[in-house]
Amino acid sequence: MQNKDVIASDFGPQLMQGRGAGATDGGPELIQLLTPEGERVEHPAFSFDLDDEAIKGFYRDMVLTRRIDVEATALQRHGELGIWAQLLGQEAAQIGSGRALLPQDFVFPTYREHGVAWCRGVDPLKLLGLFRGVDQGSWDPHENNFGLYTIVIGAQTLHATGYAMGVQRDGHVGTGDPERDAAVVAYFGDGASSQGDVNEAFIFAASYNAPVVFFCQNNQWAISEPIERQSRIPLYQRALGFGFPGVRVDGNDVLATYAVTKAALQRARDGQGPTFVEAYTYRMGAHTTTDDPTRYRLSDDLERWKLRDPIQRVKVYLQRNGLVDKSWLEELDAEAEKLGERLREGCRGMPDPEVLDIFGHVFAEQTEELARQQAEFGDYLSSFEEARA
Amino acid sequence: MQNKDVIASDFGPQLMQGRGAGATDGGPELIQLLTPEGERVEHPAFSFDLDDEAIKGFYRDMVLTRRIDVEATALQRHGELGIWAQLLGQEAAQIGSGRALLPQDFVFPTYREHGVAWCRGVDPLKLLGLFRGVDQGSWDPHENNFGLYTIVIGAQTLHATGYAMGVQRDGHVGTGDPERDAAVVAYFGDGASSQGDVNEAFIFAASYNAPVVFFCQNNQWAISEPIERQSRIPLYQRALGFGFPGVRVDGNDVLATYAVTKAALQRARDGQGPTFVEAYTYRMGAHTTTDDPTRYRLSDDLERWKLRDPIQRVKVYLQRNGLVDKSWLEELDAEAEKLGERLREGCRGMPDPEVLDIFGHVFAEQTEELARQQAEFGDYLSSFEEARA
Amino acid sequence: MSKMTLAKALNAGLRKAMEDDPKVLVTGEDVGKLGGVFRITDGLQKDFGEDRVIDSPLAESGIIGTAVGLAMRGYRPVCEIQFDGFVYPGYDQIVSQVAKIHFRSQGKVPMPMVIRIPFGGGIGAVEHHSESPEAQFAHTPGLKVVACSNPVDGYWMIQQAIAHDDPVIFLEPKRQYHADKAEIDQSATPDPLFASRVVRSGDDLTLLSYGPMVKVCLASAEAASTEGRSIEVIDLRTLSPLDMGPVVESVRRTGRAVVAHEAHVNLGMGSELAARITEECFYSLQAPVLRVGGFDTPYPPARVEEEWLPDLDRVLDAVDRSLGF
Amino acid sequence: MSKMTLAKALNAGLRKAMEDDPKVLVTGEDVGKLGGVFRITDGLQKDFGEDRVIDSPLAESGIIGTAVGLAMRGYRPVCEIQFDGFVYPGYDQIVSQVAKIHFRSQGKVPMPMVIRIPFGGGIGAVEHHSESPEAQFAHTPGLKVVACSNPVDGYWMIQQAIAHDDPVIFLEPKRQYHADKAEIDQSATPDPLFASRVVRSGDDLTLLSYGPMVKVCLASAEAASTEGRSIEVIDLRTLSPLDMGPVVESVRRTGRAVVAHEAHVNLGMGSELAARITEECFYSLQAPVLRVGGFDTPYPPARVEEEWLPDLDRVLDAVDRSLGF
Ligand SMILES: Cc1ncc(C[n+]2csc(CCOP(=O)(O)OP(=O)(O)O)c2C)c(N)n1
Ligand SMILES: Cc1ncc(C[n+]2csc(CCOP(=O)(O)OP(=O)(O)O)c2C)c(N)n1
Ligand SMILES: [Mg+2]
Ligand SMILES: [Mg+2]
Repeated sequence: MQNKDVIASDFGPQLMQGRGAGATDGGPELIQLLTPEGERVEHPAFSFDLDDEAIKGFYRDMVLTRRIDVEATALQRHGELGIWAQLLGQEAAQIGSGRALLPQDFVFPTYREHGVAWCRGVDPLKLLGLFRGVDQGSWDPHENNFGLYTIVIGAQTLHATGYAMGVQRDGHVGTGDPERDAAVVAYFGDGASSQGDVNEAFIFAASYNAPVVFFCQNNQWAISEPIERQSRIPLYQRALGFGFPGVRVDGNDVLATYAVTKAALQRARDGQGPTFVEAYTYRMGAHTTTDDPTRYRLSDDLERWKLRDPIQRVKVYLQRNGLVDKSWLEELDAEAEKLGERLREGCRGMPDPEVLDIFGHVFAEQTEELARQQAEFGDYLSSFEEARA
Repeated sequence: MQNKDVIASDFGPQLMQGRGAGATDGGPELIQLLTPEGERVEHPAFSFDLDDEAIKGFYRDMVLTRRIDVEATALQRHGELGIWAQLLGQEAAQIGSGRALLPQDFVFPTYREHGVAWCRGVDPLKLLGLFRGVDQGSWDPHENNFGLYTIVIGAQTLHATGYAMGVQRDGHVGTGDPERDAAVVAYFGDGASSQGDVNEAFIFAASYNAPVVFFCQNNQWAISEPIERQSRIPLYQRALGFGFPGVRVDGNDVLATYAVTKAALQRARDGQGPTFVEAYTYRMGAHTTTDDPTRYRLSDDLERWKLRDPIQRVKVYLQRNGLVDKSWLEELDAEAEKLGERLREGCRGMPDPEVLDIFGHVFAEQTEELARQQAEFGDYLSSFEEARA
Repeated sequence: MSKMTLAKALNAGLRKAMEDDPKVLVTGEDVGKLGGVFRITDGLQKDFGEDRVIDSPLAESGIIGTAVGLAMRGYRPVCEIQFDGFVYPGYDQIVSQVAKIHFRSQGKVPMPMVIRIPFGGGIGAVEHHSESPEAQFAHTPGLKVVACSNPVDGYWMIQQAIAHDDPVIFLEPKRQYHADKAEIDQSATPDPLFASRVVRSGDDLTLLSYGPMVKVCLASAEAASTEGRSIEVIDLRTLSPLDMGPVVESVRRTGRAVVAHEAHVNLGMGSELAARITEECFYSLQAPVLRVGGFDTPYPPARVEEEWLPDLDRVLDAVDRSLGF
Repeated sequence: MSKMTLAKALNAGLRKAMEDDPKVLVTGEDVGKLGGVFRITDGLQKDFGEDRVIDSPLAESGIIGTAVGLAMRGYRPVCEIQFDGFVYPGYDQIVSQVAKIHFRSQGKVPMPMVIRIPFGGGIGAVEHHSESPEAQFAHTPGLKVVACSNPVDGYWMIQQAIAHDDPVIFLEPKRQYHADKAEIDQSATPDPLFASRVVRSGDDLTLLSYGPMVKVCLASAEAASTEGRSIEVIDLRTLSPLDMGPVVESVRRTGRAVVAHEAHVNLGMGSELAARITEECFYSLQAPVLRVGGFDTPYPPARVEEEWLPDLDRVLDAVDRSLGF
């Protein structure tokens, strides 16, 4: 029933067609600075302005981030976590964008931004709490300028836009002071692009020219639904309809993602308003540990995407250019090992919350009614203790 | 705080800038076939394919529609209506699009589509009921394929999209049978374009390639808010970001609006999917009879738009070309007079609803609980009758 | 026919409804190939095609809003909301359109639509996946609200809801989806959709619940019986309209009532039931109607949900308090 | 200082709050040049600028969602919802974000925000302009809900709500906006925000209401007094949390209670009050708590709203029924 060509007719320009979840090829508009084969290439508009040490740093970030993901996945299998949202395959999109941030920038994540959290200095152990069911995010958003994970799809894009409006009102935009000017990043997925909230966020951001970057990780899937269900043209083009620019970057290329995000963030800080960055990538894992992708997608797709692995290409680049040696890589492995251990032990050691504390978290000023419920429930619970005693 | 230029930078194409509510000029992209001076002009892509008789018909439609509007406004002033949403200035947008419809097409209006209702054969008297407060729309949507007025901004655009999905499932798209293939039109305003629902409607329509035309009357204002608050680029371009075409037509040019809408409807019927038509027009009246535009807009704007009056230009064309004579115009005035009388009398004669009937309208299968409330309230009311008796 | 879980029974019921009426459509997120995250629509797209089992873009208002249009075109859409907490983006379309269009049109435009919502907690999920939104819908005129509690009801009630000409919010106790199996006799004639049912009879107190709490209440009644207390348990099944007949009959007899649900007690179904029961059984009541339910906090992290959720002990505690009056 | 209508009092209160704290922002549709469709924000943009009085795009979810972000950045947004019926597109942001962020963050992210909603009917408006959505918000943990009924409360309560560190749904009885004027002594110390108030004392029955119905209840009490009936009237003012103290004290004394509101009776505030009063005053009650309110139909066309809305006669009818027990 669906007619996939967008007919031009007399109605304006021929629109480019989306390639769909099956395609690994981001198309001509894809911005790339490091090929899947590990070759650095030039792009007319964007260039990577850091040295090879930085690239080694990115490599380390990605390796450790993947390790966090692997450990968490394993912990879920062992029943230590209720569920885990894997980022496998999205390391470059997250590290590249995360490393482009300045301390004063603020991030509004979804539930999958483990790599960005890493860049913001959030203790990975804290990421596990929500998935273990001991809390709903225990880090202080203001400590690392990294908001709590948001599960309602798209809701955080409006929060990001509002926060950016606050940054404007604080006069932290366009002053030229690099310590002061700040940008806000809203992370969201390809599926989220269909939510009213996300589109309203585009409208508010454009209307107020807010300093926000809409960073969309198009990992081709929203659980079982391929990108074609959400958009029949490349997603970054959505922004054009709202009056601000959009670009598609190779989300598996950490250098390009860094360069493009950095430029978008600077536009925001300079007062040039919002930008849409589509990081074209692939969810190599399941949607979450409870999902079974074999029900809805072909394994060949996955195989093809494996050839575009975000970490492998950097390793090839580093090795081919003799930037890292065996011992460096071994040290990194050892570091990952230690991180893994720390996560395993830390996770198992996480105390369950106290149900009575729950009543204290609802309000800044607790109501008498809640205090009463808390007290009565306390008495009720201790009545069992007494019974046992 | 708002930076009105959309900076191109390295981020894709320079975007055209909106002109704002103050501008009468729709810009180069404006499709026009009849100038404000009453001159017919050619357009490379769209042409008016009906004869002068049809134009006389449009003129009559517009004159009578304006009369309905004027009468209703007067009836509100005399306390016969609680409120009225004036269409003054939008006659061409509504008659041009309304006359492009085929009987099997279905319309989802806002609360201001009095001219479209006229084209669909809805008795104008019935339009008054909602504004008088005797009902919430008393026509049968299935009789004229014209939905009830919808007051929650944007909600109807999703209904239209869903209805269009139903048309697809009925196999009434792309068969080539002119009696069978049907299109759906969602009317909405410039302000509505900011609602999540409207953007979700674009997404669903594009995703399923539904046979729906999104007809936006950009009358430059959403109550007191100018178009710039909703979009900083021409509104029709919104569609490009969703993967379907958009055009801007001179909404004060009944010929162009007819031609463009007709083409968009045919695209839909042919199975080529959704189209966004922005009818560039102006709300010459207040938002409603309870609004006071002097608080927020300049009278010069209105003066400038008066020169672009949608009815006047057609009159000039008809007279200059000797297509109508004095007596024809007088007959039309007489007809309008009669219509006015009918509305005045009809409105005053409208019976108030019976409060007890309300209970019967909630469900197809009334609940016992409601029947009980209805009965008890009936007894309660009659107890007063008895008291009086 | 073999025994079925609630999940399988709902799937079978949906399949039957789609076979019986070609106008029945299923729409929602991941309802197609995946068969829904709970597999309630498993296999339906394969058998009925993409036009009748529609994977929607990720937008709940869009799901409900397009269903309104489909219903106006003569279809009978069955919308799946993936989890209770995600019905809210579609809330406006539900309360201002779905609930009001029949009324607005004075009956000219019926709204036969079913909105399926897996609801309630107890599955160890993250935030927004364990909500109990029923009271908000029950408070909205124009909607009918039902909750099934077991496979047999699941099989029949979903078909009855789909065949019904008014919009029905259909609540499915997700923690029961794969819990117990039951024999379903497809030749039986089911109870009416909008009828409550006494699922255990007793004389000392009436215990009212629905959805996931019915099982808890039955266990509580069983436990109480060992202490010689005879408790009548009613599965309300319909939350709007309420079927007060059996409730009033029972409470007039027992003189005591306790209402149990997972939803927050404050303005939950229990408050309406308490108010009506007190009004209709004033002189029979030996004790005020007591309510057991979620505390007035948001649903807590999974690791404390077992303590937070009303359970057998808390139901019995309320029973004791009632009997103590 | 001269007498003021509720509309002017709210405007003055907002102005005072903005003068006292530069972090206070006003946002919503048409709140700028127009001063809102009810003129509650009249003149504020002129005096405080476009950065502090923000005309928003036409999107309620956007209004609430961006306000969440502004609050996270340290501002105290006051959102105006143009009419009660238009709060629903923003409902998801309110119940899943505004209400939960303090809880989610274990207090690390407070949500000081006021959502102003002109509510209730009686102004002859079209559909969606006369709704009473309070029960849905009161049912949602994490929100506080208050309703003012007169100019003096309007002036103080809006300031108290803005100064409060938790999100407050602030309900304004739109039919009272321009009804009565009252003297406002700005040097007075106001009652606490979350306190109910006895506005007329009596011994035979307790009449509970809030917002637009307070005036109706006072008139009813006055009428009843001519028949020698002494009725106590309580203006609840706070709907969540409820301030049960004065209510219980009163009902224990009078032995009878009637709750009146415009909202649908089914699962309205009256049901919660009935349940709690019965629980806390069981042995004092001479009659069940009776409820007077909107019928379980959508709000009807304006021409019948006067009959549909609970009025003096229907309140007195309930009073008689209660006294008849
Ligand atoms: C409003 C809402 N609806 C549904 C869900 C259930 N859900 C969780 S993740 C998801 C898919 C999201 O896809 P995408 O935005 O592409 O992000 P990804 O998971 O691929 O990173 C869905 C439907 C939700 N969390 N929120
Ligand atoms: C969801 C919602 N929010 C607010 C309103 C109040 N309102 C009625 S009309 C209107 C402005 C609509 O502007 P536009 O879409 O341009 O249509 P126009 O009135 O100009 O024809 C507003 C804000 C509403 N009806 N619905
Ligand atoms: Mg995705
Ligand atoms: Mg407009």
